[in-house]
Formats: sequence, structure tokens, C-alpha cells
Amino acid sequence: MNTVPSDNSASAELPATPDELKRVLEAVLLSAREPLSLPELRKVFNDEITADVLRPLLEALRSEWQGRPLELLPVASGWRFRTRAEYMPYLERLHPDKPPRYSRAVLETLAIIAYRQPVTRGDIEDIRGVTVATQVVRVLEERGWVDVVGHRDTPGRPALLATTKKFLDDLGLRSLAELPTLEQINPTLDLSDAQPQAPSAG
Amino acid sequence: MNTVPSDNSASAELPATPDELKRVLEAVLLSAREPLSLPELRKVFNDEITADVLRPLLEALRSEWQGRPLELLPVASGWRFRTRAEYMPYLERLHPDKPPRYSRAVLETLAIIAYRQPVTRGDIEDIRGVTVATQVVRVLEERGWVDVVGHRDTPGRPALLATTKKFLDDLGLRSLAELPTLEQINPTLDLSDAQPQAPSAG
Amino acid sequence: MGDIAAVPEDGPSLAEDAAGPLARIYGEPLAELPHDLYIPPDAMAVMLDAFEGPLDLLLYLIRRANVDVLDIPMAPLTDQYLLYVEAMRSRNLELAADYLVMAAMLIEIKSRMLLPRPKAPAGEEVEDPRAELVRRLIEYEQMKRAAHAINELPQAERDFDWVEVWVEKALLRRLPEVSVADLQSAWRGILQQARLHTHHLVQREELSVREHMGVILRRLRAAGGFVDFVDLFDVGLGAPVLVVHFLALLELAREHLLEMTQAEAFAPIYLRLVDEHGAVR
Repeated sequence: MNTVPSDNSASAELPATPDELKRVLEAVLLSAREPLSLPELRKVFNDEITADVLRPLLEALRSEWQGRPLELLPVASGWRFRTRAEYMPYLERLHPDKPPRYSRAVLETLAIIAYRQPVTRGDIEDIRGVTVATQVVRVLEERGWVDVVGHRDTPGRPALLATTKKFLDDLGLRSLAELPTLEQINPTLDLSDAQPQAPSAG
Repeated sequence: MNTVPSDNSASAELPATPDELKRVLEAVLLSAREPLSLPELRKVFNDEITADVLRPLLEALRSEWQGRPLELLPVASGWRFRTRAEYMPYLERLHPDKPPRYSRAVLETLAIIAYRQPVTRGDIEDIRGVTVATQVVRVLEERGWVDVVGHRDTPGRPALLATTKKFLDDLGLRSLAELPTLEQINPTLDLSDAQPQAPSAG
Repeated sequence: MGDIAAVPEDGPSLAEDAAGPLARIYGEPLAELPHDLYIPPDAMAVMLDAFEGPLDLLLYLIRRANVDVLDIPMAPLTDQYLLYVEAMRSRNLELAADYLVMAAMLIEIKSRMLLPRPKAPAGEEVEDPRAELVRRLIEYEQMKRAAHAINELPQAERDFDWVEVWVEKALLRRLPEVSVADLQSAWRGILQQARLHTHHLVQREELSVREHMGVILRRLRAAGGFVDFVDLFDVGLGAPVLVVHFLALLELAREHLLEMTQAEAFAPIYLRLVDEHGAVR
């Protein structure tokens, strides 16, 4: 308890060696809440070190952290450490965000493609009764769940969409036959006029 | 579309080697907002790594940082990185708002709560021999160092105050037992004369 | 009694408490014994601020005089304390009631000290009238030192900063999860909306047919030209699958998605995609 330098306030010596300077930069950058600009970093040394001296030290520090879990980055407003992308999933587990959800348009489009494939956008629009935005199909294509398997031999030769193997994999299905059958889904239809359904999971 | 690290979502592999585990721990601890307990750290690995595996890795990480500007510290609520005291003067130049320094009234009140908890304001007044201003307790509550843990079953049902985990964390302590013992504090008392009358700390 | 005239420069700090003896009293020779108690008027205000209360003031007086806290000379201590309190009062400073309560206590103890001690029953000790005061002084001093010790501990924000490196959430692109149940309820939504008729109902078998339609289309696309009919069938998959596969092929032909050719009867049948330009690739 008594080893603490309690009088560390105003009087910090200027670090004597470039390495000590680097250590101070490291400490300051690691604990900063915001990116630090060169003028701010100079303030750390009472403006007694020039930016020309600091810049190569920052670059050196940056290389030191190569291959380590953080990276030192020059951003618009200065320098800052950040956690490398590959560690994000671990961090994510500590404070899980609400998982994103697909919009109803996307889910319904996906359902139609899954159950009616191969289908054209026109088919989807017929079934949903509304126009299908390009964006909706693109989301599914980018996810790798849907692709074009051919073109229908009708005017305009619209693309035929079908689900992919990745779709099955990601949903844990071995084949489309493992999707809930429409018989399982359908009975609720007959009741739909009657009362709101407790979604009896197929 | 497929070059983006878009699919690092839920599925982070379990690190294969102790060194990789250590790097993940480092990344997570460096970027955490709070001290991380062992159960939390286990969550980072989907609870697939036991605390017995993590503990020595944390110790190893701690030694790795020896002599560097940060130190990894076990505190009451877990492990956390902090800057070493000698870098504080540099850090202070960046945020010139003075760090909190407490009046004797606040410090003595804190000491009484820390060593005699749980106590009522009346208890504190008895020991200090003066009225305790509301403000004094509020300062400690606002810092998150003290809170009300109950009420004494006497007329007026006065609030019982105790120190918090944050108090321990902010002082780098793992438990109240790590506070300087009253025996350590006491000897100066007998300095005036002969017989050591260490009053029992209790 | 010790010199208590001087105002501590920055309050009665612990360092001063432990300062060397200025005087000794109670059986010890005194180096000096100032008889006047002069406190500069300006200092009095500082004084009152400097002490945390009557116990603190008492401790200060005791420490300055370097007397044993366990054997306090009540008379001189009380006198000095009262002089202090009087001096404070004469300065019209708002005198905390706490100081007056203590004054009363000191006077009471002092007077009890003057009385002959009652004989104690055999084997028992008579309680010293000062006992309670001593207990409080010791306890207060202990807490005062504890406060000092706590203040010496490294403190977050004052002596160190916690490290919290920036985490860029955008680096983690989480993708929505979709379950079979989601699809099911999406489909249910469609049905309710569109009031689809029974002829839209798709049977399990049909779904399998549709899956195979995709398989065949992909296969033909990959081949980029004619594929032998026979090659489209993997006999190892069993009769039911082969039947579904064949149905899928017929469905594709019906929908004009593929073209079948056969040069002559019993010659190999070739299939190819009817694609992009409405023509054969």
C-alpha cells in the first residue's frame, strides 16, 4: 500500500529514450477513449516532442502490434487501438446484441422460393400480391441461400430462382423434403377466418 | 460479396492452442468495459474451457505484461487491465479535469464504512464525534463505492451502508480482507508511550 | 501542557501527529510551558476547518502535548479544550453543537477524577472515568489512520486508468438467423394474406419434385450442353428417388425449361437447357 507514488501529478519527466517514449504512447493510446491526434499526443509530452519525432514512433508501435490481438490505426481524427476483427465473435459472446432479423418481405420471399422452386420474381409477386423489391432477392442471393437456376421460356425470359445447398445446410436440413409440409402448415388456413392462431409449430 | 468477413458471426472456432487462448483472453480483457469474471471469460469460449484452464493462462498473461505500460490485475469482480501508476502524469495531461480527491470527512466516512460495515449514519457519527453531512455520503454513493444494503431494525429504521464491489475494483482489491489491516495501521497509536494496547479491530 | 497555539499549516495531518515531542507532561519534565493561549484571529477559521470535530481536536491536543492517550491528564486537557472552544466562540464562529457536547463530557470526567475513587469489590478493577473517552479517541484515531491508508491505495482515475480499447461493432457483420419455424410462419402469413386456394397446396412429393427440378437445372447448367439422359440418374439412390427425379424432369420439360432430343428410336436421349436466348446453347 505504501509503494504508490502519490505525488505523480504535475511532474512527469520527459522520457529519455525513444523506447520509453513509445511506451508512454502505448499507455496513452491504450487507455484513451477517443482517437488521439498528433497535437494531443504532443500535449502528453508538454509539447516538447515534435510531431516528426512522434510519427515514426507511432509507426513503430504499429508494427510491434502486428500479429497481436489489437491493431494501432491512424483514423481521421488521430491514432487509436482497436480490437482485430477476428476477435469480435468472442467479444460478442459477452454482450450479445439482439440478433438481426430479416424483414417479413425477405422471409416470405424465401418461403415461396423454398416451397415453389423454381420460381420467377413474377411468381413470387403473384403469390404475395405485391411487388418484390430487387433488394429483397439480392439479400437472399448474397446470403448464398438462393440462386438462379435457369430462365423460364416466356417473354422476358425471367430468371428462375431456387434455394441452394447452403440454404439447407444453414437451416440444418438434409433435403427440402424435411421442410414442414404444407399440410402441416395449412390447416390453420381453414381456421384463419375464425380466430387468430396460436402458431402451432408444425 | 464473398470477400467481406461477413461470416464471422456466431461461429468462432475454439482456439486450438493455449497461446491462441491467451491471445483471445488478451483481446477480450483489453477491450472490456468492466472487469471480467471467470464465468464471463468462460462464456467467451462457449463454456467449453474450464476455469482451471483459464486461471494459469491469466497468470501467464499477467507475467507477459510485466514491465509493460499496462498491468493485468485480479480485482473483486474479475480481471482487468489498467495503466501503471507511472504513466498517470502523462494521461492526466490529456484530460485536465482533476481526478477526484476527497476531503477528510469523506475519507473518514469511507474508512468507517469499509472497516465497520454495515453501519448507519448514526454509527459513523458516533465514531467521528460529529454530524455527518448528507453530502458526504452522497459523494461516496455517486462514486458507486457505497450503497445501502439494508435497514437496522431500530426506531427510524436507519439505512445500513456498506462498500460495493466497485469500491474494491477501483482500489485494485480482490476483497475487503486486502484492505490494510487495522493492526498495520494501529502501532503509531502507542508511539506516545509504553504499553502496546492494540485495541481489537472489531 | 504542550504548545497548542500554533495552527497546523494544513490541518492536523498524521505526519504532525507523529511529530517529535515538543513537551512532556504527567510525570515527565516539560521543556516549555506556555501559559497563554493565543490563536491569531485569522487562524481560528482555518482551525475550525482543519479539525474534523471535537475528537479530532482532542487528539490534536493530546498528540501535540505528546501525552499517553491511555493516561490523559484530564485537567490541563479540559482547560485547553475549553480555551479553544471559547476562542472559537468569541470569534462568532458558528460553533457546532458537537464541540459543546464534548466540552460537557470533559468537564464531567474531570470532576469525577477529582472525587475519591470508590473501593472496588475484591478482584475487580474500578473503571477509570476516562475509559469511554479513551475508547472513543482510540477508535476515532484508528479510523482516521484507516482513512489515510485507504487514501494511499492506488485509486482508479487518480492513480491509474482502466483500459478499454475501442471495439468497432461494424467489424462484426451478424447475419440474421432463420429457422424452419420462421419459414413456416412466413408461409402461413402468405396464406392468410392471399387466401390461397387449395390447388396451391403443394404436397410433400411435389416439394421433392421441385427440389429435383433445381438439381437437374444446376446439373445441366454446369454441363453447359447436352447431357445423356441416363447420366442424370444415379441408380444407387433407389426407386422412389429415381421416380421423383424423373417427375422433376418431366415437369421441367412441361415448363419448357429443358429440351429433350432423340435422333431416332432407341437412340440415346439427350437433354439440354433451354436458356438465355430462347435457343439451345
